[in-house]
Amino acid sequence: MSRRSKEVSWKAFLREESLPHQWCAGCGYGVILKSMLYAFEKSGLAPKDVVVVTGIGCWGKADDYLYTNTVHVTHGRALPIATGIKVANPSLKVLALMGDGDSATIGGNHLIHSSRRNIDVTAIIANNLNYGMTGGQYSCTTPLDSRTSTSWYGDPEPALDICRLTETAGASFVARTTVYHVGTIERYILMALSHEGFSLVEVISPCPTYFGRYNKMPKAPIMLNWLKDKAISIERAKNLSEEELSGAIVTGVFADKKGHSFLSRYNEIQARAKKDLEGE
Amino acid sequence: MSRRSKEVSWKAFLREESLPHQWCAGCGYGVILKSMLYAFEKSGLAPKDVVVVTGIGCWGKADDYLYTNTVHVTHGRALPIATGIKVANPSLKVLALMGDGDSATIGGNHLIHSSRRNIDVTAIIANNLNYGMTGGQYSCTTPLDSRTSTSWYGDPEPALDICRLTETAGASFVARTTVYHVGTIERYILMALSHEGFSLVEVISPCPTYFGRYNKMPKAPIMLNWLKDKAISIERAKNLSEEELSGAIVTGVFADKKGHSFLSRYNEIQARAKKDLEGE
Amino acid sequence: MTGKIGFILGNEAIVEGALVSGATFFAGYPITPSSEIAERASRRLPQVGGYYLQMEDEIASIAAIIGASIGGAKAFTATSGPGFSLMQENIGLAVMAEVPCVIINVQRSGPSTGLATKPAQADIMQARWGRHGDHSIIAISPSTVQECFDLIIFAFNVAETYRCPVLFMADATVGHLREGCVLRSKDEVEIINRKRPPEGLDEYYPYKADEDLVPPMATLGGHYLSRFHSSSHNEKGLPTSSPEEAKDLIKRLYDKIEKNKDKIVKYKTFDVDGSDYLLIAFGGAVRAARQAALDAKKRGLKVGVLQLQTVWPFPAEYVCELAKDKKGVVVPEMNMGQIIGEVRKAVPDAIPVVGANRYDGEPLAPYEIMKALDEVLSL
Amino acid sequence: MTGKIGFILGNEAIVEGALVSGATFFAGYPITPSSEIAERASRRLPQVGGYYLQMEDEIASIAAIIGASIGGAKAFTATSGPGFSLMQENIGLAVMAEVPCVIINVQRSGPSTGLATKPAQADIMQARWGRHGDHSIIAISPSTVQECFDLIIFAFNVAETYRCPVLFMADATVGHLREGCVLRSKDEVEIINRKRPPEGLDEYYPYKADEDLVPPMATLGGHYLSRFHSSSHNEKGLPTSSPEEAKDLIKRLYDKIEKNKDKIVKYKTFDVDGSDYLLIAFGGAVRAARQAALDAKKRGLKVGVLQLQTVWPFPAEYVCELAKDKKGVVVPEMNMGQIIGEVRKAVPDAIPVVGANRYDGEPLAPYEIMKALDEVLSL
Amino acid sequence: MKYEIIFSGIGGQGVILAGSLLGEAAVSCGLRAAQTQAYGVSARGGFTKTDVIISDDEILYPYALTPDLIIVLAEPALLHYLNVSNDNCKVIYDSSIIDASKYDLDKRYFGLPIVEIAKELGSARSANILSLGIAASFIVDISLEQLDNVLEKRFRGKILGKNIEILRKGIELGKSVALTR
Amino acid sequence: MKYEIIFSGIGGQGVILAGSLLGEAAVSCGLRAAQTQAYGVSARGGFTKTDVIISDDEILYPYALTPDLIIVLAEPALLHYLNVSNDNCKVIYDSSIIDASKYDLDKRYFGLPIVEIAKELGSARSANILSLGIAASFIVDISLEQLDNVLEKRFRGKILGKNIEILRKGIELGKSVALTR
Amino acid sequence: MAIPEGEIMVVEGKKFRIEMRRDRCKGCEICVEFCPKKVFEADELGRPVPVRVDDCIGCGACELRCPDFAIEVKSKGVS
Amino acid sequence: MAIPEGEIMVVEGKKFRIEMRRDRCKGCEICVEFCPKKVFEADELGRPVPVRVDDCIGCGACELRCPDFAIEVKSKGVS
Ligand SMILES: Cc1ncc(C[n+]2csc(CCOP(=O)(O)OP(=O)(O)O)c2C)c(N)n1
Ligand SMILES: Cc1ncc(C[n+]2csc(CCOP(=O)(O)OP(=O)(O)O)c2C)c(N)n1
Ligand code: SF4
Ligand code: SF4
Ligand code: SF4
Ligand code: SF4
Repeated sequence: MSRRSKEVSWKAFLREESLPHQWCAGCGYGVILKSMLYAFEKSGLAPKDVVVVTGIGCWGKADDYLYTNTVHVTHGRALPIATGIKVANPSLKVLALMGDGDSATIGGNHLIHSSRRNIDVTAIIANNLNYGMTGGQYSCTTPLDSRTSTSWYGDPEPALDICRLTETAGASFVARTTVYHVGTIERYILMALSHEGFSLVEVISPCPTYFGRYNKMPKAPIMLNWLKDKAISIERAKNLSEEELSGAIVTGVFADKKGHSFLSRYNEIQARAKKDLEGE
Repeated sequence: MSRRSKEVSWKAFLREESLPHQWCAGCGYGVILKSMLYAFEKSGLAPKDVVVVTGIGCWGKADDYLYTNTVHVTHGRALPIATGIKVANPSLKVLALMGDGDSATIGGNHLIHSSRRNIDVTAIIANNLNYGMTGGQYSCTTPLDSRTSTSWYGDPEPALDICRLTETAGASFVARTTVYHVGTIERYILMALSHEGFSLVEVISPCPTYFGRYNKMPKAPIMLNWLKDKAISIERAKNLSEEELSGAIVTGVFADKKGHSFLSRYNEIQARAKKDLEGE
Repeated sequence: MTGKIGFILGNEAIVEGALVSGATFFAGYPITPSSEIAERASRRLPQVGGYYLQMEDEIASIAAIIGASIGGAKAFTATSGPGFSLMQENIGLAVMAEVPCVIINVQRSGPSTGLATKPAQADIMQARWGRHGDHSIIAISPSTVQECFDLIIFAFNVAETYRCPVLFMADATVGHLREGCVLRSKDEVEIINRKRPPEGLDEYYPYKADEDLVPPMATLGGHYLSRFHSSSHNEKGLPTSSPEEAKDLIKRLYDKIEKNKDKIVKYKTFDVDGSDYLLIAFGGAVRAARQAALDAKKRGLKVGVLQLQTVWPFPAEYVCELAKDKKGVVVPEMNMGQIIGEVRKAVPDAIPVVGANRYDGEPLAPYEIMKALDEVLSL
Repeated sequence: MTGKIGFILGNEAIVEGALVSGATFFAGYPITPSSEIAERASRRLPQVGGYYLQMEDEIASIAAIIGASIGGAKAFTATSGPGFSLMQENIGLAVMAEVPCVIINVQRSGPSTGLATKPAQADIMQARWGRHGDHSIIAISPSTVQECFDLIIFAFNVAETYRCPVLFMADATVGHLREGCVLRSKDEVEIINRKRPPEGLDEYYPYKADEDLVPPMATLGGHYLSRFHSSSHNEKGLPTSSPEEAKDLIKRLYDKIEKNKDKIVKYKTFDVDGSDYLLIAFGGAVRAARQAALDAKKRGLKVGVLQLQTVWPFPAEYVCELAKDKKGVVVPEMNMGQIIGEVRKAVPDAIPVVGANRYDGEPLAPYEIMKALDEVLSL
Repeated sequence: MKYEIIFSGIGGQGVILAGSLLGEAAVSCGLRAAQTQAYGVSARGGFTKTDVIISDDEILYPYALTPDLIIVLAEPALLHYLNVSNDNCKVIYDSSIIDASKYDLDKRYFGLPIVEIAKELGSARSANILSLGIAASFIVDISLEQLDNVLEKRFRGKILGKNIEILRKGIELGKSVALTR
Repeated sequence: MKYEIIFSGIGGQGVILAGSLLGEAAVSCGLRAAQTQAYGVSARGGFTKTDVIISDDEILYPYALTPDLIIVLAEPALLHYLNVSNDNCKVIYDSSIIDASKYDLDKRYFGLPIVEIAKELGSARSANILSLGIAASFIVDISLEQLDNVLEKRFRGKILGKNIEILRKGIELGKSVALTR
Repeated sequence: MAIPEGEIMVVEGKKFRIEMRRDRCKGCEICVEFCPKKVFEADELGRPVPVRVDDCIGCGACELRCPDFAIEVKSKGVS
Repeated sequence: MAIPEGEIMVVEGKKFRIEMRRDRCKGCEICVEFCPKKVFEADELGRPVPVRVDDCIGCGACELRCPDFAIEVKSKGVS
């Protein structure tokens, strides 16, 4: 269905001339990208109001396909760079697009401290359960015992739950869904975009080329069905034991708290400082 | 009371010739150090079995006062270094001594991933709520709105709860106490030392020189009484609302899970790998 | 604060100078001996509507100032050796993405944790070569509290002019020195702001350079869409793997510094005309050098001093010009001999070049330079 | 795997060589073009009872190998430019605390993210100067797959001998090259293990050096207590702020490399005797250089090649010796000209030194070296 | 004796594997071999190529400067090799997926329906093994036995059998082209 | 005119503050001043010192090479200054907390019960301000007015009043020592 | 055969029109799998063809799920 | 007055002996504050003196809480 365009059409945010994109056949990133564009359309934002900061990774290539302001940075550092942009220019809508490796493995420290600071930035984490860009090595989100190009005998490290971690660290909007549950991606991103404070949407995405191939799911449809099977809504999850939840992908909104973003707090600091200066 | 010495006396772990130590009058670190020595004594460990890795910070100077193997490293990196030591030499008891800045601000990424990995290392975090070594700047654990040498108008960033965060990230033993509750320090450290997997003891400690002075508690006794007043046991905390808990220091054992340490998991990997080699 | 004289620390003068430059954003992580910069910035910036961010580490700090600069602010950070080492990767990002910003390193004694409270000048080669990949870089070094103030303004100006990171290589002898300092006001100094693209372009190419090799930088959120990129990219800011485009980019980034050297290199000379010997120094060592030159004068020697306020790009041609008729050159440094390598490359083989070095955490003393001068005399 | 010939990637040969060296611990974070090292290490190490740790980033990776080495293992990591930049601080720690380990940098085109899949040699000056504080460093560079295997063993040997980090500066042309490689067995190569203190000492001083300037390293958990320290420390491994002790330490750390240069510097020469011209190259560029020398021979020119297998410490004296009677020197590098600076310092002013440089992500070709040679001929 | 051979195509076609198998077989036959590869966004369908140099002497420069044979399995690859300088170079392209009529190709260029033949023999994905056979046929010093050996190391069961068959077909094809040399 | 003055003691005694106040007053009087400080584990009771150079000309080297006056407020500091080379240097130590009898001090060394006097005047913690007064008395070009000014900038209320009084006492004491010059 | 860039394959059904940018399609077969009416079938190269376009109910699942911006489903009422 | 290194001040009470390493004591007054029997009093320089040592019940709080390894409380039965 072509989209109802009340505001700027989603196509205005898309660099169509850069298509076909460089993601593999069946990669979920195209779906996340499109959902984000839909959310942009609905948000009422114009391309010039939007700054997309991307890290390094397959998902980090998303900026190639965008007509917004784009900032393609170093691996793991999208969040502190987005922080600087937002603080210097609070009128902009600043997003940080990161893979799971980018955001939570190498970038884990920025993730927790951005959450704690409750900085007014939206993080969109595409979690393909491994490092796509560098050839399918395991990541901090790779399920325990999975096979990857660096865990031939199974990954000995348990996976990190990005949503629970960032919620604990203080992020005020946190939601997770999967590429299978395509409609919710747009919905959560839209909620994140209108949120004040740190907002994070994690989307579990199929990487048939690596994670899928190494784990007997070489084709995208198989992976999507796997995501469907693994997903449990957060409401349902509440009544399940840790054991029943093991290996599950819990989806839904983990946190949605209002007020006290970093910028609102810093406004107070500036007010106090100005008083201090006058009192000097 | 002089200590009952069944095993190696705690004094055998202490470099008495380095006393008086360099910590300020009333600094809680001497108490934590002594409690750790008591725990060593009770643990039945000998100095040569113990490796203490220290980061940079006031607490990071603890190795100066120890007769164990000591490794004084760079700021924030005690945990991955301890990880390397332990994996290379699993028969050693490896501790990482870190301040709050060292462990959770600059070292936050290693903290969550060490937790997740459940690496067989004991972290002893002395949390003085600010950076002592560099002159009392705020840290990620500084309570919101506190005054420090870099937050003249109040710290605009909420504090991180190290115990909740590491528990969420997967640490299998997590406990918190304060220097006021001196007896529990030894007890928790002893529990941590006998734990398999990643164990962490956080001790909130008075820094009268900086945090205290900037926040109207210039003397150690005042700070200790403040710690006493702020502390709420985890059992009691369960029945309190978030609001009632705001500003409180929740103490007690947050996690104590058995099994599946990194090393035990890696043993399985090696077994599979050897089979693979034979099958080659 | 107009033109008033303060008796302040070099580190404090740096902050005051930055404020006069128009800096409104500082992000940092405390470290001795730079922490007074953070401390003063934390107090002063919110007073003027600016922002002090204390980040989780130095990587986040440099990242945040890069972001803030992209966002439109003049931004700076301050650190010392260990933090400077951690910042290297993202200094490279600022080079590649062409983001103006100022990174202050108040040097202390290394390697590693070293003597954390003691001065050194041993990160000056790191300033040039600390990050991967080919590029040139600008590094400026103050020797007085007044220069902390004046040269940080210059640092912001060149960063803005050339759309690049500028390294401000102070050291603990200057950062922790209190001196009288004229705190000039905005009207008393030249302030340069980044070049903006003209209005009304059909399409703005974020990496299309003008003749000065510097591309105008659009206002984020303004009329044009901006693109910033850490990979090899074309003029549009889109990634490219074309060898030609990659080469053109690297070459331009290099040339925009090297070919504008004239305007970037700032130095001072003292009694060089007609002198027989030359002392070449930068930063804190200049103080000892000038004292030594004075002491030498008392001994009847004619000794000039060249102070490199800009250390990188290194003014090799000028050094050669100045040195070529001298009987000898001494290079005093608070390190094992770093810039002396550049001096050796610049100066004809025939002229003896001797170092006066100290690397035990204590400030270099005039008598040590005198000793080196005696060595040259004996050659 | 005794002496069998494999047709393998340079990156794979590095792992096989490391295993033969006795390495049992790898910690890393994947990055192109080094990832095959991690991948093979992850498969091979647990087969032999060793450990592959994939850390959260490169900082943790270098930290973990430092820890593992302290714990008693031979340990290594592999990365490329961005990761190498992140490792700098803790390479300094390994220098200061004297922890043997091997850091592999499979160089790719920079700066910053650059051309992530394409080769370069532009981190070689960074290898020397990438971290803060005075120190010397060892860097070794392979030009064939066989050298990946042989020289990584040499790298482990010198790391163990001198209790220091060794940088193994490969590049994507070699790391991603497949060639026949003799996979020598342990018995066929010399393997050096770290020096241990004698038994029965009253007290073991962890930083008290022998005459070779290297302190014996006790087995952790063995008879003696060990201390490792990142700050300036005395022989006992206790921190000191005494200028004398600080100076002695820095000087010893420097000298243990520089004064043992003879044993650390490894090079190869091809047709240098009686040649008129000299090509000086390291790593991947050697292949083009040797081809160019051969092509030049066909043109009747006498061109020798010096391959620096050890790049740091730089064998300035030897280069000078070899070059001083030549008519000209060409330095082919896959960068804008880095090692050429050292060559220029080493070679008398009178002898022309010209670079043959490529920095567009493509491998340097013999004809480009020939062009540089022609330039020298025309001088 | 020295051969410079290039296998080219797009990511996923296995051209690099073909190159490495050829090199490995050469080394097994006591020759020297070097194989380089251009990485790009190869896993994602971009242009890929591998240079294989085979010689009985030390191989200095490991990239093909004057290729003797170029095998082209996709159109984007052909674009790279429209202007080969070496007069004696043969360029064999897959005529079943490349419409070469729009290019002005001289007699060094040969079309062979590589994918089609591979498909007929049971596996379109083995076009790279067919190419390996074609290339191997040009190098007299590489024995069929060693080629079989490297295939045996890489593949098992049914696929191995197929590939051994396809390899032979490739050699046959190659010889037919070589005749025109 | 050039003076090199050193204030020394242990962390927490405020010697650095004394130095910076002196420098500031000098600058306010139109002189040049430079003040350096040795950082150590100063906040934790270690040796601290500050060099103050005051001159009517440009100050090149900012460290005291031939000090004119050294004020010593703690024994660890005295140990640093037992062998001062400058013949004209005065070393004034706090005799109320340093037992100097064990050292063989020449006539350049003077004991003054600094802490005791400060205590008598109401604040042992103001020993540094007393020292400031002593030092200031040696430099004719620094006016009392500017010294008061810098104190007023730093302190408020009762403490300010006390310090102004203590400062004067210091100057007085200093003059009495200067007489022996 | 290579598919010319920008060429759009339009397949008209009774109620809906499916427009396919085959130059963008990579043959992941997601549309084949997830179309509730099984409108698509993969051709020999794995590329989907809307063979049962008349069955299309215009749910838009294929458009939404296609990662490659290759499908648009248009109601025949609208242009 | 500087306190000579290593000198131990021993104060004998009825049941307990308090040994103080005054060269280590920094005068934080923790022992003064937290002794349940208020055995200690700070001298003019803020350094604690066990003035009411006879009241000592041997609870060890001061020893445990002293951050500076400066106090040991010994039962007089034991040596
Ligand atoms: C400092 C640094 N380390 C490593 C790399 C190599 N690298 C590039 S992307 C990547 C991980 C990609 O994984 P993820 O972030 O999950 O993104 P994906 O590619 O899976 O979308 C790595 C390790 C790098 N570019 N920089
Ligand atoms: C990379 C790096 N950054 C900064 C510093 C400076 N530094 C030393 S200790 C410290 C923080 C100390 O705080 P914490 O870890 O909480 O320990 P504390 O001193 O409070 O015990 C800092 C920022 C450093 N040494 N290295
Ligand atoms: S490698 Fe995986 S994540 Fe990357 S583009 Fe391919 S399918 Fe997507
Ligand atoms: S500064 Fe604070 S943490 Fe550091 S020693 Fe002093 S009281 Fe303790
Ligand atoms: S979902 Fe899209 S890309 Fe995938 S097969 Fe269908 S039309 Fe092609
Ligand atoms: S607790 Fe210890 S350091 Fe503190 S006053 Fe008592 S004896 Fe002294």
